[in-house]
Amino acid sequence: MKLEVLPWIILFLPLLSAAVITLFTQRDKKLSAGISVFAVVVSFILTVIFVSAVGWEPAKRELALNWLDIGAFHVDFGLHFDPLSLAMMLIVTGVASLIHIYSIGYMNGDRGFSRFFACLSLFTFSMLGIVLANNFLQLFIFWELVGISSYLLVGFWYEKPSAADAAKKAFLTNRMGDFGFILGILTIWATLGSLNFGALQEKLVSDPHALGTVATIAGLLVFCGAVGKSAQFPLHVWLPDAMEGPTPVSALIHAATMVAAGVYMLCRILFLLNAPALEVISYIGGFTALLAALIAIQQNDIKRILAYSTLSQLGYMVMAVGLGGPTPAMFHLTTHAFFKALLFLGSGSVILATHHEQDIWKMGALRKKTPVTFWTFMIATLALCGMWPFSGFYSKDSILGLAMERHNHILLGVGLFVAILTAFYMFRLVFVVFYGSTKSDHAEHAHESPAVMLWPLRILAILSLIAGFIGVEGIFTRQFPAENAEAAAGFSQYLFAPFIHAPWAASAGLVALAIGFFAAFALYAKADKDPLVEKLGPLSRAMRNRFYFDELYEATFIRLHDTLAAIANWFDRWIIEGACIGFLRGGTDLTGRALRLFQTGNLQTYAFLFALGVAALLFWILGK
Amino acid sequence: MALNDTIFYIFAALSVICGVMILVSRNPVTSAMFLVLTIASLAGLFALLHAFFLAAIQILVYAGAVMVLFLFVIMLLDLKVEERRKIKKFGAIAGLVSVGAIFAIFLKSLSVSHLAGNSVLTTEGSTIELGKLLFSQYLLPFEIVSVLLLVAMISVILLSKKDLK
Amino acid sequence: MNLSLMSLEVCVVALGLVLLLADLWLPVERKRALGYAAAAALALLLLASATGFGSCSVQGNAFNGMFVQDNLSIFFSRFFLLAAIPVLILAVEFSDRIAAGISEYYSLMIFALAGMLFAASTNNFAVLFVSVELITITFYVLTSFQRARMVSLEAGVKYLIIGALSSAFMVYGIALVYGISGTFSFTELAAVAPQFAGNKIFLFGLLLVLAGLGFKVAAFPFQIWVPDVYQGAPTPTTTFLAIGSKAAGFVLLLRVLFIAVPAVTIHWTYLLIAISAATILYGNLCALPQRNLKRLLGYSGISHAGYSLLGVAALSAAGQAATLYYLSGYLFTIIAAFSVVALVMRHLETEDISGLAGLSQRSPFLAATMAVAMVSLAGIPPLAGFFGKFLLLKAVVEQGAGNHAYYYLAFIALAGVIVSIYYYFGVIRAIYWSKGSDLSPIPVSVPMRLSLYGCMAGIFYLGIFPGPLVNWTLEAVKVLKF
Amino acid sequence: MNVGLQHYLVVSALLFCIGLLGVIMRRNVLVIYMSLELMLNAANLALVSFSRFNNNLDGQVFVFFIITVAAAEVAVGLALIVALYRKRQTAHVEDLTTMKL
Amino acid sequence: MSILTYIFGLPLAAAVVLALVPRNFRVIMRLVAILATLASAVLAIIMFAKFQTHFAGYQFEQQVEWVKAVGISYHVGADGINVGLILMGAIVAFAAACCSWEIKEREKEFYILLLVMSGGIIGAFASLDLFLFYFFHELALVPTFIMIGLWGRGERRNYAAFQITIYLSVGALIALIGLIALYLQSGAHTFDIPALTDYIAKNPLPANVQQFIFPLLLFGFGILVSLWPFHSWAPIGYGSAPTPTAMLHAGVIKKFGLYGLIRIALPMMPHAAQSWMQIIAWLALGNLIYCGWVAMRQKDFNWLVGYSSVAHMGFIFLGIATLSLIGVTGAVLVMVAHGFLAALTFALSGYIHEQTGTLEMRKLGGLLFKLPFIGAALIMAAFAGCGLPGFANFAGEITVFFGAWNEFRIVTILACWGAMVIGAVYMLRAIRTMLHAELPEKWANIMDAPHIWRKLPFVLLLTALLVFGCLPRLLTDKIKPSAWNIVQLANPIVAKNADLKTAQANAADAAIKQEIQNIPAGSQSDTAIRETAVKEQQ
Repeated sequence: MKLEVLPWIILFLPLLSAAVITLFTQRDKKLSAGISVFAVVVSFILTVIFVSAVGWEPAKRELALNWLDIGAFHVDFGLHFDPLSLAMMLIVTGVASLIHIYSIGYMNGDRGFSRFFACLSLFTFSMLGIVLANNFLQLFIFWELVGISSYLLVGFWYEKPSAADAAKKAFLTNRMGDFGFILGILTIWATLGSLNFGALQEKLVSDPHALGTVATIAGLLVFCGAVGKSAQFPLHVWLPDAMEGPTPVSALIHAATMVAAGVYMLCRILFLLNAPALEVISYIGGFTALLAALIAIQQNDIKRILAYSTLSQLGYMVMAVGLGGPTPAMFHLTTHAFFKALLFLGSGSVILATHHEQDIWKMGALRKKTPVTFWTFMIATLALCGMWPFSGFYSKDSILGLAMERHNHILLGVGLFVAILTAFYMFRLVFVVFYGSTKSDHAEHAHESPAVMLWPLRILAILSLIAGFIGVEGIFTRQFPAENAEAAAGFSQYLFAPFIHAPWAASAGLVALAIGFFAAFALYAKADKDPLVEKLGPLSRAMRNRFYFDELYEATFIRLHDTLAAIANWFDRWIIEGACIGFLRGGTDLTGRALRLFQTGNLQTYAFLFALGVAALLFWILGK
Repeated sequence: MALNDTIFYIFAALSVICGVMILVSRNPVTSAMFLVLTIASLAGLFALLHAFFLAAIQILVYAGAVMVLFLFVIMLLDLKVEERRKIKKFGAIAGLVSVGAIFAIFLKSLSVSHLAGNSVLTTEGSTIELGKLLFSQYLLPFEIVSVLLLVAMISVILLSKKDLK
Repeated sequence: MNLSLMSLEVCVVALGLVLLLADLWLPVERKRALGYAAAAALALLLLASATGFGSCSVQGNAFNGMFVQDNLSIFFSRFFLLAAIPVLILAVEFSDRIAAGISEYYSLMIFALAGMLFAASTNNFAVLFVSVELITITFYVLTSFQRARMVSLEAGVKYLIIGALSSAFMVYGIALVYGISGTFSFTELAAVAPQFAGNKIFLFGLLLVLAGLGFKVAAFPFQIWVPDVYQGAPTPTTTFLAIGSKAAGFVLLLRVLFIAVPAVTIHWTYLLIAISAATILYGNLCALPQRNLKRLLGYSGISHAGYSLLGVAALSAAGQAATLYYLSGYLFTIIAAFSVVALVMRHLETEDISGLAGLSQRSPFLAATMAVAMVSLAGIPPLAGFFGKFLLLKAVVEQGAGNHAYYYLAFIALAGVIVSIYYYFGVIRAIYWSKGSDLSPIPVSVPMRLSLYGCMAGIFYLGIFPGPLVNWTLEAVKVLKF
Repeated sequence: MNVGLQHYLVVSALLFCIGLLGVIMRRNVLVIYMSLELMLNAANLALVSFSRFNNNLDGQVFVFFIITVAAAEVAVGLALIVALYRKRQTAHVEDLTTMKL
Repeated sequence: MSILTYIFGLPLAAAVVLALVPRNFRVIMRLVAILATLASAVLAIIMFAKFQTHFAGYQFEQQVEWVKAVGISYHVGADGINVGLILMGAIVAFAAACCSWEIKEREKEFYILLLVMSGGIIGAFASLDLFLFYFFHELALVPTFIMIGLWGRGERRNYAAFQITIYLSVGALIALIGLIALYLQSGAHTFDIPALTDYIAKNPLPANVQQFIFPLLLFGFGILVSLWPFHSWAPIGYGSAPTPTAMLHAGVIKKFGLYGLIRIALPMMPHAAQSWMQIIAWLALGNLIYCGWVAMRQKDFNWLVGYSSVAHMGFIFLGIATLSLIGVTGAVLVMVAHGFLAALTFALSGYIHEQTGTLEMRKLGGLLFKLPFIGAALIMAAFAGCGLPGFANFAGEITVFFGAWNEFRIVTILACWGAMVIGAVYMLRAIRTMLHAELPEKWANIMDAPHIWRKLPFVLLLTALLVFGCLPRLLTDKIKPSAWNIVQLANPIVAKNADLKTAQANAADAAIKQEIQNIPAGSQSDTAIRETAVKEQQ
C-alpha cells in the first residue's frame, strides 16, 4: 500500500463509519459504537504510522484532487502535510479516540446512542478535514461541517428546549463569524487569485505587499471565522450555552478540538496577517481571556465554569497568535486539549456520579466517593493553573514569555491576572465539589464511574502531566522557526526550560497560581454557599449574568434584525401584496363593474350609446 | 327652375316638419300619420329628382303597405298615448348632443367635400331602365332579396301563431 | 354569367326550401330528426367543397363581378358550413325547448347560412347589404324563437332595434360612398378610392359602413347589444350568432377594408388599433363580475372580436391570416362551450355559473370539454386559442417596429388575456371544485357526442398542428391588399 | 341659390338625425321602429339624389332593395313586437330590462 | 429519435394513456404514472451519463419541421446549460409521482395533470425552438393552476390558485411578447434558438431594440421566477399547492424563466444585458435579503419554504448578473441544486402535513421523536437550504459568490449575509419549532415513513443533492463550455479579459473533443453526424 493512500483512509474512515451507522446499524447500539470507535482508533493508529513514516519534516507535501474548476475559480480537494497539521491530526484522532471510548460508558442507555456515535464520527471527519485542508475553500467547507456536527451534538437532546436553543445559537453565532470568513476568502482570492495556502504563501513571500490596501481588512475578515469558531469576544456567547450537549461532546468539540480550530486556522494562515491585524487579534484574545475568567468566577454550573475557562484559555492562544507566536499558541492548544478534555470528562464522571447534577453547590465531598475522578481532575486542574511540572505550566509560560519578549506589558499583565483568576475559579470548583460537606442527596449517593470511562481519564491525566516536557513545542518550532531558537535537546532540558528562557515569566506564573489558590482556599475550603455573592454585590451579579452580553445582543442585534424582518413582512403583506396587487385586482374588478353599468338593459341607452359611438368614430376621423 | 326649387323647399320643409312631429307627438297613431306624410313628401322629392318609379313605389309600398301595417298593429295592440313618464333630461340632452354632433360633422364634411354634381342631369328613373338594371346587373341581390322575403314570410307566420301548440 | 360558381349557395338555399317542404309531410315526432338530416346534407356539401367537387372551389366571378369566388370566400364558405353542422346538431338537442316550428328553426338557420355564404363572396355593396340583411333578419327571428320565454323575445326586440339602427347607419353610409364614388362595386371602388381618400363625405360614408359592420362583429362601441342578445337567445342561436354572424361580419370587414378601400384603410391605423383595444378591454372587464354563463360568453365574445380585430388592425397579410386562424379556433371552442351550456343548463331557469357545479361528477366528458374550451379561450397551449393569439400577437408586434402604437396594442391584448384568464378559470373552478346538489348524470346523444368530439379534435389539432391551416389562411388572404 | 345636391343631402341628413333622435328618445317600440323607417328613408333620399346628380341609376336600384328589405324587416319586426306585447302587455322599452349588467 | 424526445414524451404519452384508463383502476393509474416518470428519469440519467463533457455544442439533437410558414420547428437538444435541468426535472418528476400518495380523490385527473406537467417542463428545457420552448412551458403551467384549485389545501386555496394563475400568466405573456419581438426584430425568420443565436451573433440587434426587448424578457421571465418584487405569488401558491405540484413547480418549472434568461436573453441581447445587470444584481438582493427577512416572520412552514425558495432565486439572478463564466456556471449549478432541494423540502412538508394536517409551526414541535427519518431528512434539507457544504446548493452558491465578487462587491457582501445568516436563522428556527422540544400530546399517533417505497423520493432527492454537492464537477464540467459560449456572446469584453486563459484551455479541450466526436460511434452517432454535416457545409 502506498503511503499516499493512508491520509485518505485516515480522513474518510470516520465519515464511512458515520455513514454506515446512519444507514445500516441504527438499531444495533453496540455495533454502532464498535464501528465508530474502531474507525477513530484505526485513524489514530494510521496517523501514528503515517507520522512515523514521514517524520516531522517541515517540507510541505500535498495530495490534491480537483474539486471544482471554473475559469479562475479553481478549488482542489487536497491534503496538506506539515508539522502543524500532523501534530493536530494526532491530537484530534488521539483525543477523539479516548472520548469515543469514554462515551460508550457515558452515553450508555441513551436512546440516541447510535446517532451520537454517528455524529461524533462525522465530527471527527470534519475536524480532520480542517486540519488537512490545503486551501481556503476546503477549509471553509470543513469549517462549516464541524459547525453542522456541533449543531447536531449540542442539540443532541433536542427534546430539551434549552439544548435545542443552544444548538441553534451556537450555529448562528458561528455563522456570523463565517460570514466574515467567506468575505475574507473572497477578498484574498480576488486579490491574489488563488485559494491554495502554498500558492498564497509563495506569492506573499515573493511580494509581501501583494495584498496591498486590503491586507489588514482581509486578515481581520478571515480572523472573524476564528472569532466565531473559537468563541472570541464578541462572538463568545455561544460556547457556554453549548454545554447543553452531552459532556463527551463538550470535551471533544467545545474544549479540545473544534474551538481550537480557530487558533489552528490562524496559525495556518499566519503569513497573511500583517502587523495591524495581528495587534487587533492579540487584544481581542487578551480581552476574551480576561472577560471569560471573570465570568467563570461566579458560575455555579460545573460545565459552564469549564466552558468559561475554555474561553479564557482560547483567549490566551489567540493572544499568542496575535503577538506573533504561533508556537506558544499551538503548544498551549495541545496541552489544553489534554487537560481540558480531561477536566470535562472528569466533570462528566462527576455529573454521572451525582445523577446528572451540574450545580456545584449541590455536590461536595466527592473526593472519597470518586477517587479516580478526583485525582485525574486534580491533575488537570493543576495543569490548567500552570503548576510546575504539569503541561499547562510550560505552555502558559511560553505565552507569558512571548508577551514579555514583545514588551507588551498590558497583555502580560492581563495574562498574569487571568492566571490568578484561573487558579481561583478552578480551586473554587475543586474545593466545592470534592471537599467540604455533601450538599445534596445525589452527592450523598455518588458512585465512581465504570472503567470504560476511567481509563480515558487516566490516559489523559498522564498526557496532561507530561505533555509539557516531551518536546511538543519542538514540533511547532520546526514549522515556525523562532527568532532566538534554542533547540532543547533532552528531557531534562525540557523540564526546566522555562526557568532558563524566561525566569521572570515562569516565576510570575507560579506566583499567580499561588495567589489564586490561597484566595480560593480562604473563601471556599469550607463554604456551603458562595461568599462572594455578598462581598462583590452587583459585580457578582454581573458576572453571574455573563456581563449581560446575551441580553445586550438580544436587545440590539437580534431585535434590529427581527424588526427589519417585521418591517419587510409588513411591507410584503400590505404594500406589495395588499396595496400593489390588491389595487390592481380591485381596480380591475371595479373597472369591470363600472363598465357594466352601461349595460342597463334599456334599449334607449343602447341606441344612445350606439349613436355616441358613431359620433365618436366620425369625430375621430373627420373632427379635425 | 325656380318652380322646382320652390317645390323642393315645400317638400323638404314638409318632410322635416313631419319628421319632427313624429318625434314629438305623444300618440303613436299621430306619429304614424306624420310618418306617412313624411314618406309622401319624400316621394315628392323623388319625383323632383326624376325617380318616378321609386316615387310610386314609395307611396305604394311605404305609405300604402308598410304604414298600414304599422297602423294596423297600433290598433291591434290598442296603444294609448305614451304615458307621461318623467323624461330623463340628461338622456334627452345627451341624445341631442350626440345626434347634433353627427349632424354637425356631416355638415362640416359636406361643406368641404367636392361632390360629383354633374351639370347635365340625364338620369331618368323610369321603370324600364330600372327594370333592365335590376334583372341584369343586380340579379344576384334581387334573388337574395327573394330569399329574404321568404324568410320574412316564414318568420311572421311563426311569430304570429297564436297557440304555441 | 358563371352561375356554377354559386352551386354551393344554391344548394344551401335549396336545402332550406326542402326542409320547409319536408315539414309539411313529416309526422310531428320525426320533425326533430330533420336537423340531423340537414346537418348531414351540410356535411356532404362541406365534403364536396373540400374535395373540390363540382365548382365549389373554382375561382372566378359571377353576376358581373358582384359575386366572387376566391380563396377567401372558399375559406369562409367552408368555415360557415363547418359551423352550421354542429349548430344544427345542437339545435336538435335543443328542440324540446322550442315550442313550435322546429323545422322552420332549422330552415331559418340554413337561410342564415346562405346569407353568410353570400356575404363571403360579396364584391358589391348591394350584395353586402342584402346578405347582411338576410343574416340579420333571420337572426331576429332565431333569437326570439323561444317565444315562451320572455328573455328570448326581449333579446329579439333588442337585437331587432339595434340591428335595424345599424342597418340604417350602414345604408346611409353606403349611400354616401356611392354618392361620391358613383359605384357599389368593390373592384371599381378600389380603383377610384385613392382619389377620394381625402373626401370627407366619402370617409363619412365609409365610417358609417364600418359602424354597421362593427355591429355585426360586436366591435366597440357597437358591442352593446351582445350580452343581452347572447343571454336571451336560444343557445343554438347564440352559438350561430357568436360564430357565424360574427365571422360574416369579419369577412365583410376584410373585404371592405382591404379590397374596396385599402387606400383609405391605410390611414385608419390608429382608429383600428383603438377599436380593437377598446373591444378587448371592454369585453374582458365586463365579463369579470359576470355570473350568467351565456352572458359571460357574450362578453367574452366581444373580447374575442377584439382579438380578431388585432389582425385587422395590423394591416398586414400576416394579421389577416391570423384573424382567419383565430376565428377558426374560436369556431370549435365556442361551439363546444355553448353546446355544454345548452346540455347542462337544460332544466335551469337562468344560466348561472353555479349551475355547472358538480359537472365533473355528472358528466366528466362534458366537464372536460368545457374545461378545454375555457382553456382554449384563455389562450393557453396546446390548444387552438393559443396558437391563434400567438399569430395575432406576432402580427401586431411585427408592425410595432414601424409604429409603436402596436406595441401598446399588444400589451392591451395581453392585459385582456390576463383578465380573461380570471373568469375562464372561474368557470373551470365552478365545474371542478364546487359541490353541486344535483348529481344526476347528463345524457349526451350520439350525434352531440360526435360533434363535441369533433370540436375537441379541432381545438387540439389547431393547437398542435397549426401548419396546414396557417398555410391555407395565408393563401386565403392573398386577395386582400397589404 | 339653386337647389343642388347639397340641399338634398342636408334634408336627408336632417331626416336621418330626426329618426336617430326618435330612436334614442322615444320609449314606445313602435315609434322607435317608425323612426328607424324614417332613417332608412333618409338614406333613400340621399341615394336617389346622388343617383340623379351622378347620372347613374345604380342608386335607384339600391333604393329598390332598401324598400324591399325594409318592408320585410317591418313585417318581421312588427310580428315580433306583437308577440312581445302579447306576452308582456307593454311596448315600452323601459319594461324590457330583465336582462342587464 | 433523440433520447430527449423519449424523456419528455413518455410522461405525455402516459397522460394520454391514463385518459383512457377507467376511473376506478386506481392502482393501475398510479403505476402508469410512476413507471412513466421512472422510465423518463432513468433515460435522463443515461442521457446525463452519455453526455460528452467539455463539448460546447448541442447533443442528442433532433429537428423536425412543424409550422414552416412561421419558422417553427420541433427541435430538441441538450448542452451544458440544460442537461442538468433535464436530469433534475426527470428525477423530480419521478419523486413527485411517488409523493402523490396523498391524493385520494379524482386521482385520474391528478395523474394526468401531473404527467402533463412533468412532460411539459422537461420538454421546455429540452427544446431548442423559441415557440416550442414557450409552448411546453405553458403546457406545464396550466396544470399547476388546476391542481392548486382542486387538490390544494387551506382556506385561501382559491385565492392562491387565481393569484398564481394570473401572476404567472402575466409573466409568461410578457415574455411571449418579448420572444415574438425578438423573432421579428432579428429578421432571421426562424424560431430556432441555435440558428437565431448564430444569426444574431453575426447581425447584432440595434441597441434601442435590445433595450426594448430585454426588459420584456427580464420581467416576463422574472415574474415566472419570482424576481423581487414580483414574488408574492410564490409563498401563497406553494402554501396552498398539493405536494407534488409544489415539488414540480418550485423545483422545476420555476427554473424555466432563468433558463430562458440564460439561453435567450443574454446571448441575443448583450448590449441590453450589460446595461441591465446592475439592476438585476440589486433586485437579486431584494430576493436574498428581503425575502429572507419575510421568511423569518412566517408562521406556516410551507410559506416559509415558499419565501425561502424565492430567496434562493436571488443567487441565480446574481450569478446571471455577473455575465461571467463563474457566475453563470454557478447560477446553473444553483438552478439544478435548488430544484432538488425545493422538491425535497416540499415533499417533506407535504408528508408532515399529511400526518398532522397542519403546517403551522407553533402547533408542531418535537416531531423528530416520531418522525426520525422524515425529521432527519428535513434537517438535511434545512442544512442544504442554508448553504452548508456537502449539498449541491453550497457548491452553486459559493461559485456565484466567487463570480459576483469582482462585479458587485457590495451586493455580494449583502448577499453573503443573506445566505450565511438570514437563511440559517429562519431555517433553524423552523427546525427548532417543528422538530425539536417536546412533542405535543396530539401528535402522539403520527407515523414515520413506513417502508422503502415511501422513503424512496426523499432518499432519491437527498442523494442527488449530496452527489452533486460532493462532486460538483459532474455538472460544472458540462456547464462550463456552454456557459462560456453564452458569456462570450453576452459580455465579450469581460470574457476576453478575465477568462481568457480558461477560454483557450476550453477551446483546446473542445477541439480535441470535437475530433473525437467526429468518429461516429454508437449512441453519439446523431451528434457526430451533425458535426460532420456542419463541417461539410463549411
